[in-house]
Amino acid sequence: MRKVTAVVLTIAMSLALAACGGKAEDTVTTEESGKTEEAENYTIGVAVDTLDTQFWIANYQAIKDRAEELGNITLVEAIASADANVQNQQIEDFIAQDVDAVICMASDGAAIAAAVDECNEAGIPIIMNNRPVVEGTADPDAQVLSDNKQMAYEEMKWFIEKSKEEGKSYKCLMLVGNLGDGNAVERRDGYQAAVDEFGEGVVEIVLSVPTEWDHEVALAGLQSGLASNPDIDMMILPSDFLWEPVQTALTEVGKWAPIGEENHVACISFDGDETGRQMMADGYCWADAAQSAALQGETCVDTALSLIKGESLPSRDIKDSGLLVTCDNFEEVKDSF
Amino acid sequence: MSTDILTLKGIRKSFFGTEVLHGIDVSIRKGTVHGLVGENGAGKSTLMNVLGGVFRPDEGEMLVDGKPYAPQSPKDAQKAHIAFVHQELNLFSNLTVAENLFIEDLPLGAFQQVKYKQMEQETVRYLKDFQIDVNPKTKVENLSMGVRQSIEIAKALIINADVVIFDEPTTSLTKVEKDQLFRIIADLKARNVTIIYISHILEDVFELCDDISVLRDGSLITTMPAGETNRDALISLMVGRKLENVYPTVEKTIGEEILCCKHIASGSLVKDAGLTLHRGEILGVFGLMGSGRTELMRALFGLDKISGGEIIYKGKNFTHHTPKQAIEAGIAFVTEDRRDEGLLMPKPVEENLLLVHLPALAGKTGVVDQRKGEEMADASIKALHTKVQNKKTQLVCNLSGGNQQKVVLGKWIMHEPEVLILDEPTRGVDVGAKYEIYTIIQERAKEQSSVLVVSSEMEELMGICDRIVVMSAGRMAGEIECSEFEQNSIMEMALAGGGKA
Amino acid sequence: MFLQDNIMLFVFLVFFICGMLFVDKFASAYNIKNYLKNCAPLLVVSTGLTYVVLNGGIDFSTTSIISLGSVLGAHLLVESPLAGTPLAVPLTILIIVGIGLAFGVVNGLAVSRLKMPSFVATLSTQLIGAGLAVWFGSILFEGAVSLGGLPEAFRAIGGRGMFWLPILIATVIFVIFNWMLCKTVFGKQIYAIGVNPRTAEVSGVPVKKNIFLLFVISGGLAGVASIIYTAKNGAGVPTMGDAMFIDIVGSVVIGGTDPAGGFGGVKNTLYGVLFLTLVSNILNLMGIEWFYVDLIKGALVIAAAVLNLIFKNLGARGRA
Amino acid sequence: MNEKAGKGLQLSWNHLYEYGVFVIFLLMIIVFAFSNPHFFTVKNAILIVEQSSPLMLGVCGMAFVLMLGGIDISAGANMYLSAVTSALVMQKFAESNGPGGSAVYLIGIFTALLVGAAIGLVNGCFIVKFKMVPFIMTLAMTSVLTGIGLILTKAELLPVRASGFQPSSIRVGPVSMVVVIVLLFTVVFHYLLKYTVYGRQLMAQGNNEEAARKLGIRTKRNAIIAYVICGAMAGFGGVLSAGQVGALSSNFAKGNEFDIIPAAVLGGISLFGGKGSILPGAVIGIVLVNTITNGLTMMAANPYVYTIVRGVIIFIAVMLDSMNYKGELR
Repeated sequence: MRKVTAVVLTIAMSLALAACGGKAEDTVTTEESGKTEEAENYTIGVAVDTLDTQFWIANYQAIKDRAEELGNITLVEAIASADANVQNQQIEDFIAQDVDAVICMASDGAAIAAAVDECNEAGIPIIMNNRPVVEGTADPDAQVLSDNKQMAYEEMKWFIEKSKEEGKSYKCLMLVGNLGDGNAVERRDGYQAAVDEFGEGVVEIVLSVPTEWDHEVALAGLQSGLASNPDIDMMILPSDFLWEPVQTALTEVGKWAPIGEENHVACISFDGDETGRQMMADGYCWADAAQSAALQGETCVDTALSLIKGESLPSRDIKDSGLLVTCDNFEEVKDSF
Repeated sequence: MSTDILTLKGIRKSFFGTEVLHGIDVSIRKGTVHGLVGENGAGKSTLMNVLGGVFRPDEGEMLVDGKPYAPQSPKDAQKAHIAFVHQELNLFSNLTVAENLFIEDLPLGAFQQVKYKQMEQETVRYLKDFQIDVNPKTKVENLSMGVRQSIEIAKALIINADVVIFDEPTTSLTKVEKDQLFRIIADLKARNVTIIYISHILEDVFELCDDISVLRDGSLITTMPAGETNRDALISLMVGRKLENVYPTVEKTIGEEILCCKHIASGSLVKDAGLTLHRGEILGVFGLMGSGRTELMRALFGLDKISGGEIIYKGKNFTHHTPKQAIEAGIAFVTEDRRDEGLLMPKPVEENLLLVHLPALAGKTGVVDQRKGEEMADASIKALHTKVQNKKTQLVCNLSGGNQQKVVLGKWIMHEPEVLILDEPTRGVDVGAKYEIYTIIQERAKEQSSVLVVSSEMEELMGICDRIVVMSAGRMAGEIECSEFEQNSIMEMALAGGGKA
Repeated sequence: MFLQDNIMLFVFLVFFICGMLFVDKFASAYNIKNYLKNCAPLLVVSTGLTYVVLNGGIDFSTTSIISLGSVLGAHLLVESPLAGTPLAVPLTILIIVGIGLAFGVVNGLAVSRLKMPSFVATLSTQLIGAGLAVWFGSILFEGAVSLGGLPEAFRAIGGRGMFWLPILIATVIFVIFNWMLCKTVFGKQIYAIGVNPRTAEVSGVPVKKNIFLLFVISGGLAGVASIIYTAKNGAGVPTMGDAMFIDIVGSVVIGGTDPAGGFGGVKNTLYGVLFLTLVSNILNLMGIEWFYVDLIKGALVIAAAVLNLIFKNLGARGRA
Repeated sequence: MNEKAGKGLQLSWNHLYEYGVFVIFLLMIIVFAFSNPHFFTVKNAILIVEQSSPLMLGVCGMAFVLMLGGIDISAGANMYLSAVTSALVMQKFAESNGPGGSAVYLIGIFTALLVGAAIGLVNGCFIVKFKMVPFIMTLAMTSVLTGIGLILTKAELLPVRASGFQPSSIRVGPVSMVVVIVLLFTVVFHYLLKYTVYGRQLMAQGNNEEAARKLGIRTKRNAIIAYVICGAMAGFGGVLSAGQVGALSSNFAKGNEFDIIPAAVLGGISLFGGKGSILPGAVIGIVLVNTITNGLTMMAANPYVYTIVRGVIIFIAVMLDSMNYKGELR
């Protein structure tokens, strides 16, 4: 019989706690409103997906530096290692800790909607950092985004005009990021739109290889793709994160050579992080749509502050138009990104 | 020339409190074939396991060539050049013949690598001694029993054994393989190797052995040269015990026939068996190792498939059924191996007792009536005088042999079976508990349920059964009514089948 | 005996009280509600796994049942012709549980009839399920990997608005399957099979049939858990279940069920779920990175398994 | 002697099993060859061997554990942690005296072997000394090892090529150094398993542990050594694979154990112990697993189809392996 009592005890206890929890509800809200007047200090929860790319490392560092600079912000961090379910739990725990705002790099554009709803209910502003929520599934308080589609479109358009001047035509292999990430989908659509519009007879996308933002999947796809279409002489990288597998795959087939050399494969990339800058400097990369990680990081913190203070924003989405770095203008702009 | 290579003095050994060997003294002359005979459970295998280092004797000492010999493990026995060819051979079926022969100390080259060529040549040489030309590279799993046994014997030679012990070697051999085994033994004897030959087939013993020792109920009766005795004298020595312990008897009437099975064939051991069983009757089934008694019981209960013959149970054809159907029809089966097939060792007594009766306790709803279950468990413990402090917490593995057997019996009797099959019900049980088990059996018979008792202890069968059927080599070798019970004739029937292969 | 059976309950209570006292913000109503909401689906799937582990087996495919269920569920609720109709939510629930049961049937047949070891049989069905989940995702969701915008009625199951609903579902399932294990013939026979299947067979227990049913239960409950997880996250995510296996198997083993089979039960798994989710919650609140939590869970599973072995040997000290 | 008689029926099952896998393999190749002309070329064959060589080491190690009837699910996490540790060590070494040079290779490989072996030792001790169920222990170790790896790298990208560790860039004829090293080790381990005392005793122990112990074979010691070898090989494979990929992200080598174990089973190594060999079986197994990936990518099929196909093949291979298993259903 004693075992049965143990079971009943646990269930009764947890339900009782939930009930008494209900009463505690109202005390929490009153205590919170008192807080904003006397202490200026705010806590902001930062939900990170992964730190696998230089872009995210730079962006995350910028957030920390900005918070230190302002002085009155303490950060609470959580890394979700690309698991949407874990990220939602982490954001719920942020809310439990009464953070004043949440900056979130979404692991999955659709699943993050649940966390955004929780924040809305709790009255805590949530700012999407670089990765937007899937349209119509939820409405975050603000989104600091790169204008991926436009930047990819401009970059491809520049490359096609350049090729027309030099009278060259390319067979192109397009790498695609994780389709769950809105940015990857927008960049793919941007490049595709530019090729459809201007690329007639100049650039033909022969094969698109999914990478899942995973080096091993990218490398395997590249190796098999190059083996099945040996005549590929151009590549589109949706992020500088993919330079590692591209370099490995091209070296293996002996096509890793800077611009101008005979077996050079023309590459255009995105992000403009350290690796991208290095590739531009060494002459392997024609163009790189640079999104400034640091600028976006800082904008997130500033937007969060203004939302906490209740100021209204000009528009929900703050677009970072980024900077189109090409092999022509590299010398002039190379310090400004 | 033939001094004593091996002398055993006052060897005693007991398991879970019941003494199995009561002070054995025997000496075995060098270069001879020494037969060792006795009924099942007389202690033959236990004695040889003591000699082979598998068990350590509680008391007594052993001498090899006059030097004291106390093996702690089979390895020590091998160091003393004593080899043991077990009944169930422990060879590795996934390895080749050569590898099995040399597994203990493989011939090694410089980098610990196995010198295969040398090993295979030696294998061929050893096997050639026995006129066996099997390719040393073939895997043991593809070889017949006869060939495997010759490999086990060859292993004995590799450690150039002075003494080779054979434990019931011919049970699963064909005629051809048996003759070949005798040639090997004669050859070994020619090389002055001493052989200890355990078998219940007396013809083989007389054909091979120079001296014969008789074991009965754990003590050595006599040792004598083969020439000075004959088959009948040996049988009476083997079984010639005074029927001194008393068996409970009870007033009961034998009812009509409840179970009849004819020409049953199942697996490799049951060839053409049949028996009839009446209500309230206790039918004994006697037979020696390999006669197929246990296999027949497993076939009746539905554990093994029946390939021939039919079973009529309560008038209906009941040939093919599952254990579940047998239980629902009122048949119970107390298996020979208590630990692996009779009990849930790490579980408490009550859970074991209720295991069979669970479906009946639950009825249609599937919910087990806990209180009724506890009452029946208490009733069973009281009825069978099982010594248990707390049936809910005491684990079955902490009980004595006798009490464990009572739990198994209680488990089945709780289900009120009409036919109770018992396979070696009193093995490993102390004398006091044995008597209580016999009383339980008699009471069951009194309530008109019939009992089928399989046992190697002839005295036990003669004490409690109304009728005994004898099996030999998978066939029925005879039937004896209670009035004409006589030890020698029963053993005669049991041995009858032994001769023909 | 009471102590040995419920050791994990006491460990949980001690941790819970420490949490209340020392970890700030732990005691807030929001956090406790969240904590219980997170326990609910884990308890459902771990209860199913307990049945399989009691036979000394394992069921890897629970994670891919959760993923596949969430993908097809989201598709049915949002994109299929069925979407929007009042029939949508109940039918989707039936289909997701149906998927789980189907996996359970395949696993059950593989282990009981084809005699395959359960960890490889369920490993291959897990791979097939995971592959199907991501493949259907890429076909059905037109390019996007996951699909959000599930109807409110469905998301309520995940605790949106009615936080107690998933807890109620989990408690009902716990009570039913705990009762089934402790009180019914089938339940008691499971313990017998787990300890010694040959004795069970001789005693008339239908061993093959029961082992088959264990996997069907595990699959079905994984389906139910998929519904709660999908509703809680408000989206069909093809990789939903991937990182969950350490929590599922951890709750069963830490709770006190012996991975070699025959000992433990659904009650132990309740304690395991409560304790493991508590550890994650407290560590999150203390701001400890997620990968520390993973590490601690792995270590807890090993510690619990070793402790369990020591207890078992103590119990059977007199083993003959 | 009539030992041929009893083998009739049993012959067909074993042969069906041993050759069944190769038949599937040939069918696969034919289908892929038709779908894409570039598949059936020498260059592509070398690519497949190149891609499968790091995992081939893992399969060699796993063969020892499977021989005992055990299992090691922590192989993938072992590859990750060993690669991370050796990458960090190489990074430190490269900072102090410049990237490149053979010293980096020695240090990298040595560290990975050491870490891998240590993990194997922990697995072995808990499984053998504490009699823990192998797959529960190694499953829990997966979380522990991944956790440690993520703590060391703070979940950030860890460069490997930067510190000069590029084994695949050193060419030996048409093939990279990695393939040569791996084939060398595969032959050594095949030899260890088939021709040395340790290997034979392991096979005997896998077939019948009770009889082996009775014959005085040190079953506990052999079992622990098997887990150490499996760990060391997984570690070694991990660092070589890291060298190929160039950088370590947080999900490097995640799930590789579910490539290694099926490859061993497809190669004819039985899960019940005591059966199978490294050459040709396990090697064919891992090459088959990679051919499927390569072929499907060539057909531009959705890469997720690959996990389904692999799941189906494992199911069939293990079903055939369990055909004549008479023990308990677990």
